[in-house]
Amino acid sequence: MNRRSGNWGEKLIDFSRRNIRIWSLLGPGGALSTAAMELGEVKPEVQMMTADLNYYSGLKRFSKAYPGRLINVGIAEQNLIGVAAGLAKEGYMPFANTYASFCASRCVDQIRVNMAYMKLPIKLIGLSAGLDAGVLGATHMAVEDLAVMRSLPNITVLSPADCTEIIKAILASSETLDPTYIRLTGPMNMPIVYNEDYDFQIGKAVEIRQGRDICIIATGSMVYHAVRAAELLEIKGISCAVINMHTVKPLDTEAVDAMQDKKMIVTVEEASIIGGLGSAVAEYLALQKNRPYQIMLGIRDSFPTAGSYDYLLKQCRLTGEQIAEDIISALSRE
Amino acid sequence: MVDKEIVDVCNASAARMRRCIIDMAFRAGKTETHLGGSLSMTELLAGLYKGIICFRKEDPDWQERDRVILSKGHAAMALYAALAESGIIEEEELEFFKKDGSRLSAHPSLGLPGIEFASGSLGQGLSQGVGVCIALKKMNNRKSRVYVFLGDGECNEGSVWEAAASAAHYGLDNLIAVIDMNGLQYDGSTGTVLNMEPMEQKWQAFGWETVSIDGHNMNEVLEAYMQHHHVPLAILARTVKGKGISFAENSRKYHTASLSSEQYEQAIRELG
Amino acid sequence: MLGMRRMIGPAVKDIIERENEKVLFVTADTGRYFAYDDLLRTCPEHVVDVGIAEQNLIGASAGLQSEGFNVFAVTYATFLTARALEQIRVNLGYMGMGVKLLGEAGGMADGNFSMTHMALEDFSNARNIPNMTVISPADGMELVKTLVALSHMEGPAYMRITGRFPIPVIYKEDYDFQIGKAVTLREGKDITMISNGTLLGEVLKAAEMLATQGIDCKVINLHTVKPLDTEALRAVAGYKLVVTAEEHMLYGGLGSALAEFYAQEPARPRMLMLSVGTEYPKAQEYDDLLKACGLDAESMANRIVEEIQKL
Amino acid sequence: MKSREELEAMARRIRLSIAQMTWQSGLKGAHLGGSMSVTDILAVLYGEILHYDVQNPLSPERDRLILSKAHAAVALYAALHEAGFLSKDDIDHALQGDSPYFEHPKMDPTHGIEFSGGSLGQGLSLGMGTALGLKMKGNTAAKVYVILGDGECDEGQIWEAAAAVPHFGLTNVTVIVDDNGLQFDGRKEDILKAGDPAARWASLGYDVCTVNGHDVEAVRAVLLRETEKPRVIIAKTVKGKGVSFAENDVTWHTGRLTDELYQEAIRDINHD
Repeated sequence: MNRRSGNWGEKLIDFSRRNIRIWSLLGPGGALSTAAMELGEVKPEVQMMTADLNYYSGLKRFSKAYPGRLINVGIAEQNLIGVAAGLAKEGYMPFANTYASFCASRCVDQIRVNMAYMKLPIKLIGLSAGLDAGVLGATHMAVEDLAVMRSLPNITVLSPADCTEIIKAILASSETLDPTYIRLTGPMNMPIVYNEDYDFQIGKAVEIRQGRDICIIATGSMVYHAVRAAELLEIKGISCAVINMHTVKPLDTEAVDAMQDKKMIVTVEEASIIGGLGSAVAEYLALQKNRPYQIMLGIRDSFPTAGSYDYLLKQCRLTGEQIAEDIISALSRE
Repeated sequence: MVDKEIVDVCNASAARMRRCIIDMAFRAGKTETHLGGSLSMTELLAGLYKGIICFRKEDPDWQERDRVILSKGHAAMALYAALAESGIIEEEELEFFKKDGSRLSAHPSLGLPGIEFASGSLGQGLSQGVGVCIALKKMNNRKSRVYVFLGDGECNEGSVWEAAASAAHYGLDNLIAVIDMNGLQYDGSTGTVLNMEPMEQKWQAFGWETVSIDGHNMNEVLEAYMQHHHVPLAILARTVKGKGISFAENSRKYHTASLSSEQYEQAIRELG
Repeated sequence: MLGMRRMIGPAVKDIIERENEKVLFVTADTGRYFAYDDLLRTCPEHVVDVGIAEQNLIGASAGLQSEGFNVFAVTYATFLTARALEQIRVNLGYMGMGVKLLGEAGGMADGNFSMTHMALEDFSNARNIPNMTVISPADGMELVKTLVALSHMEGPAYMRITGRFPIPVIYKEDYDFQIGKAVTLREGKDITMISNGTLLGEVLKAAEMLATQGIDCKVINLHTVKPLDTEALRAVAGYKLVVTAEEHMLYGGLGSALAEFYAQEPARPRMLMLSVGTEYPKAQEYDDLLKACGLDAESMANRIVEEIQKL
Repeated sequence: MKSREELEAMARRIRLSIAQMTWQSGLKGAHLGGSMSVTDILAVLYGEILHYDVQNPLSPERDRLILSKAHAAVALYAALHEAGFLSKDDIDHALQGDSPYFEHPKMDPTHGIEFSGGSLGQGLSLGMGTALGLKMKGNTAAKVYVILGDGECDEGQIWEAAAAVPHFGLTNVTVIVDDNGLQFDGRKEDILKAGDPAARWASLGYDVCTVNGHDVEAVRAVLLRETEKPRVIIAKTVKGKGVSFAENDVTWHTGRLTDELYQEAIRDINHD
C-alpha cells in the first residue's frame, strides 16, 4: 500500500489564523472531521470507523467524500475494536471512534488484547472525553479513560489542548504504527491555545509559558484554563510556568525534570485524579531524589451531577479562577 | 378486546404526556433533547402506567410493585412524563428537566422516585431486569412483573443478547421486554446501520415468546401487556420516531433536537 | 493446585449458613474454579450461573442486589475488570450497588494461559471507579476474614485473589482484620516494603535476606488498596525508602496509589516501585513469571540493595 | 481429493500430538476436551479446504483461520504441524519452558497463527474485520474461517459480530461452531441454554447447516458446498473425542495426563 511521506509541512492543511478560529468554532468534532479529510486524501490505508456516531463524530463529510471508507458497526463497541483489529492486520490503519466513556470501559478487554497485547495499529478516538457530554449524565462522562488507557502497556495516549492540536495529533498518530488513544476534550467553540502554527511531536511536551515559582502541567482542555490561572497568579506576584503535556503516555520526563526546581508542581486534567496525568507525574517524581510538592487537580473521586459543561467545570473546580484559588490555598498550606 | 374505557383513559394520558414532552424539550432551550425516541414510546408507557402496572405512589419502594426499567435511557422525557401522569412525581418538577443539578437529568439517575436503575449507557437494562426477575423468584414474589424498555438500535449491543439468552434459560415468565421499534438510530435507519431484522425470529431463537404490535394503537398495546406467557415475552412495537409532530416524524434529525418557538407553536397546534 | 480460589466456595457456604443467608454466589461459568460443588449441593438456591457472559454477570448481579440480596459476583479477575468494566462502572460505581466482585487469577496466577488470563490492570481499573473498595488478601485466613467483612459491608467492592498452591502462610495466629486498616507484618527501621496478596510471602523472604545484609526492613500488608490507610502511610513517610511490590503493570496500581498520596504530603519519601513493568510478560508458570518480572524474593532484595546504594 | 481414510489418519495424528503435548505439559495440563472435539474439523480444514503455502505463509491469497476458542491451542498446533507450519521440534517443546506455543496461541502469521487468543468471544469480530478488509482490497480469493465454541456463544460480542457479517455482505466468512455441549461448569443445557442456535444464526441471514463434526466426509461436504450467504456450520461433537476416559466428561475441559493415562490415550486413539 503506498504511503505518502509524512511531511505535513507542505501539506494541504493551512494552519492559518482564520482556520484556527473556524476549527475552534466547530469544536473537537470539526477538528476530527478536518483531519479525517486530510488523511482520506493522502493516506489510502486510513479507514474511519464508528459505532453509530457517524454524525456525532463529524465524519459525515468524510463518508460522502470517501465512500466506503467509513465503517459503521452500529451500537456495538466491542465489535468495533475487533473489526478494527481485523482491518489493521490486513494492512489498513483504522481510526475508530466512539464516546470516550464507552471505549474506555465497554471494550477494555478488546483493547487490551488487540491493541496492548497484539500491538495492532489501531487509532482509537475517544469523543467527548471528560465532561463535554456531562449533560447526558455520568454514563457519558469519561473521567477514568486516562487511567484505563495508561495502565495498558504499549498504547500511546494523546490528549490535545485545542482544535488545532487535535488535528496535529491525529495526523501525527497516522505516521506511526503504535496503537494510540486520542482523547478529545472540550466543547464546541473550544478555547484557542495556539494562535499560530507550531511544532507538534508525540511525546514532546510544550512549554506554553515560562515561570519562576511554580509549574502547572496540564493536558487537553485544561491547558487553556491553566494559562488563564497562571495569568491570574501573575497578578498576585506568583510566577507560574505552564506545560502542555499533550502526550500523557509516554510521559515527557525531561520536561518534568526541568521543573524540579520549582516550589510546587500542579497537575490539572479534565479526568479523575486517580490514575491520570497527575498520577503519571507523581509516579515519576516518586522515584527521584528531591521531589517537589505536587497538587493534583482534576475530577475528585466521584460522579458529578449531570449538567452543562460550564456548570460541571465549576462543580469540579476546573476553571482558571478556581485553579488559581486552589493553588494559592495550597501554597499557604505548604 | 380491552375495555374501551381503559383504552380512552390511556389514550388521553398519552396525549397529555406528549404535551409534557414537548414542553420539556422546549424549556430545555438550545440544549438538544432526545425528542424522537421519547415520542415514539409515549403510548407504550401511557398504557403501561395507566392500564397495567401496580405501584404505590406514596411508597415507591413497595415490594410488590411492578418494576419498570428504561434501558433506552435517552427517552427519559417520556418516562418523566409517565411518572408525573401517575402521580409518582409532581408535574411541576418536570420544569426542572435537564437543569443543572436537577433530579430530572437527561438520562434517568437514581434518587428520583420510580427510577429503578440509572441508565444512559445502552444495552444494560435487560441484564438488570434478569437479575431483578431472578431475585423476585427467589423471594417468592409472584405478583411483581418487570418491564424493560429497549430501543431497536440498542439491540445491536451484545450485552442485550447475553441477557436475552439468560432470561430464557432461567424461564423468567415475569419479564417483559418492550422493544420500541421506531426504525431509526442515531446514524440512520436501523436497516442501514446494522440490520437486526427479522427481530421476531431473533427473539424466538433466543427462547422468547414474541408479539408484534402497532405501538401507537392503545388497544394492541394493552392486549400485548395482558398476554399470558410462560417464558419471557418480547413485545415488538412498531412505532414512529417523533410521533405526533409532523416535522419530527421519521426524521433522524429529531433523535436529538432543540425546538424553536415556531416549531413549538406548531407542535402544540398539531397535538391539539 | 489452584490455591486460594479453592477456598471461596466453602467459605461462602459457611457465610451463608452461619452469617448471612442473603448471600448469593453468582458466577459466569467459573463456579468449579471456586470449588462451589459443596455449596451447589447444600444450598443450590444460593448459586446463579449466567454462562460465559461477564457483562450480563454484572447487570444481573446488580438486579439481584437491588432486590435485597448480597451478591458475590465471581469469575476471572481480568474478565471482570476489563470485559465488564463499564457494567461495573455504571452499576457499582455510579449507582453504588453493593455487589462484591471476587476476581480469581489476580496478577499472574494463571500466567501459563497467557496475558489474556492475567489480571495486570485490575487494581487500576477498579481503583479509579468512584465508591469502590479494593482489597487483596494475603493468605487463606485473611481471605476468609475479608469475605465475612464483605458480606456485611454496604457498598461495592472488588476482591483480588492471587497466587497458586501452596498458599503462603502470612499470619501464624489470629489478628484483627478491618477493611481499610493496614497490618504491620514485620518491624524495621531502615526501609519499608508495602505489598499485598500472596506476593507478601516473597516480600517477607526478601526482608529476611535484607536483614542478613544489615538492612532493617519493615513490611506492611496494605490489603486494602482503596481507601488507603493514610495513617499507616504517614507513619512510614520518614523512612529513607518506601518500596511497593505488586503483581500489576507499573502504572495505575498500588505503587501509583502511594505515589499519588505522598506527592501531596509534606513528607515525601523516595519510592521504589516493583511491578510487572511496562510490557506483558511471556506466558509461563507462576514461579517463573515472578522471577521473570523480578518479583521473587531474591530479585527484589537485590534490586533494593542496588537502590539503597544510589541514595 | 483425499480419501476418507487419509483424512481420518490425519485426524488421528493430530489427536496423538494433542495427547503428547498434554502429557509433556506435566502438571500444567492442557485443554484436552475442547481440542479433541475440534480435531476432525481441523483435519478437514488443513487437509483439504484451506489454501495456504508454507513457503509463502503471508501470501495475500491465503485463507485465514481464526481459532476463537483459543483454549484449543494444542489442536491448532498439531494441525499446523500437519500442515507444515510447525516442526516436530515445535510440538515436542510446546507448553514447556519458554516455548512460544503455550496454552493460548500467540499471533504469528508466518507460522499460521493469525491472531492471539485466550479471551473468549473476540474471534468473530476479528474475522469480520479481516473479511471486510479483504473485500475492500478486492481480494476475492481468500476466505475467512472462524471456529467458535458453543459455550463461547454465550458472549454478547459474538452476537454483535454475527449481526455485522451478513449486514456487510461478507459472504467469504464461514463460522464453525464446535458444539460439544459442555462448558467449564457443566452441560451447556444446564449453564445457559442456547434455545435454537441454528435459528439464531438463520435469523441473522446465514446459511446454516448442522453436521456430525467427527464425520470427516460430512464436514468436507458442507465446507465444499457453494452458498450465496455467509455460512454457519454447527458441528455436533463430543468433548474429549477419541480418548474414552475423557469423552463427555466436563472435568476433562483441562486435564493432565500421567504416564499411564497417556499410554491409555494413545491406545484409545489408535483403536478408535
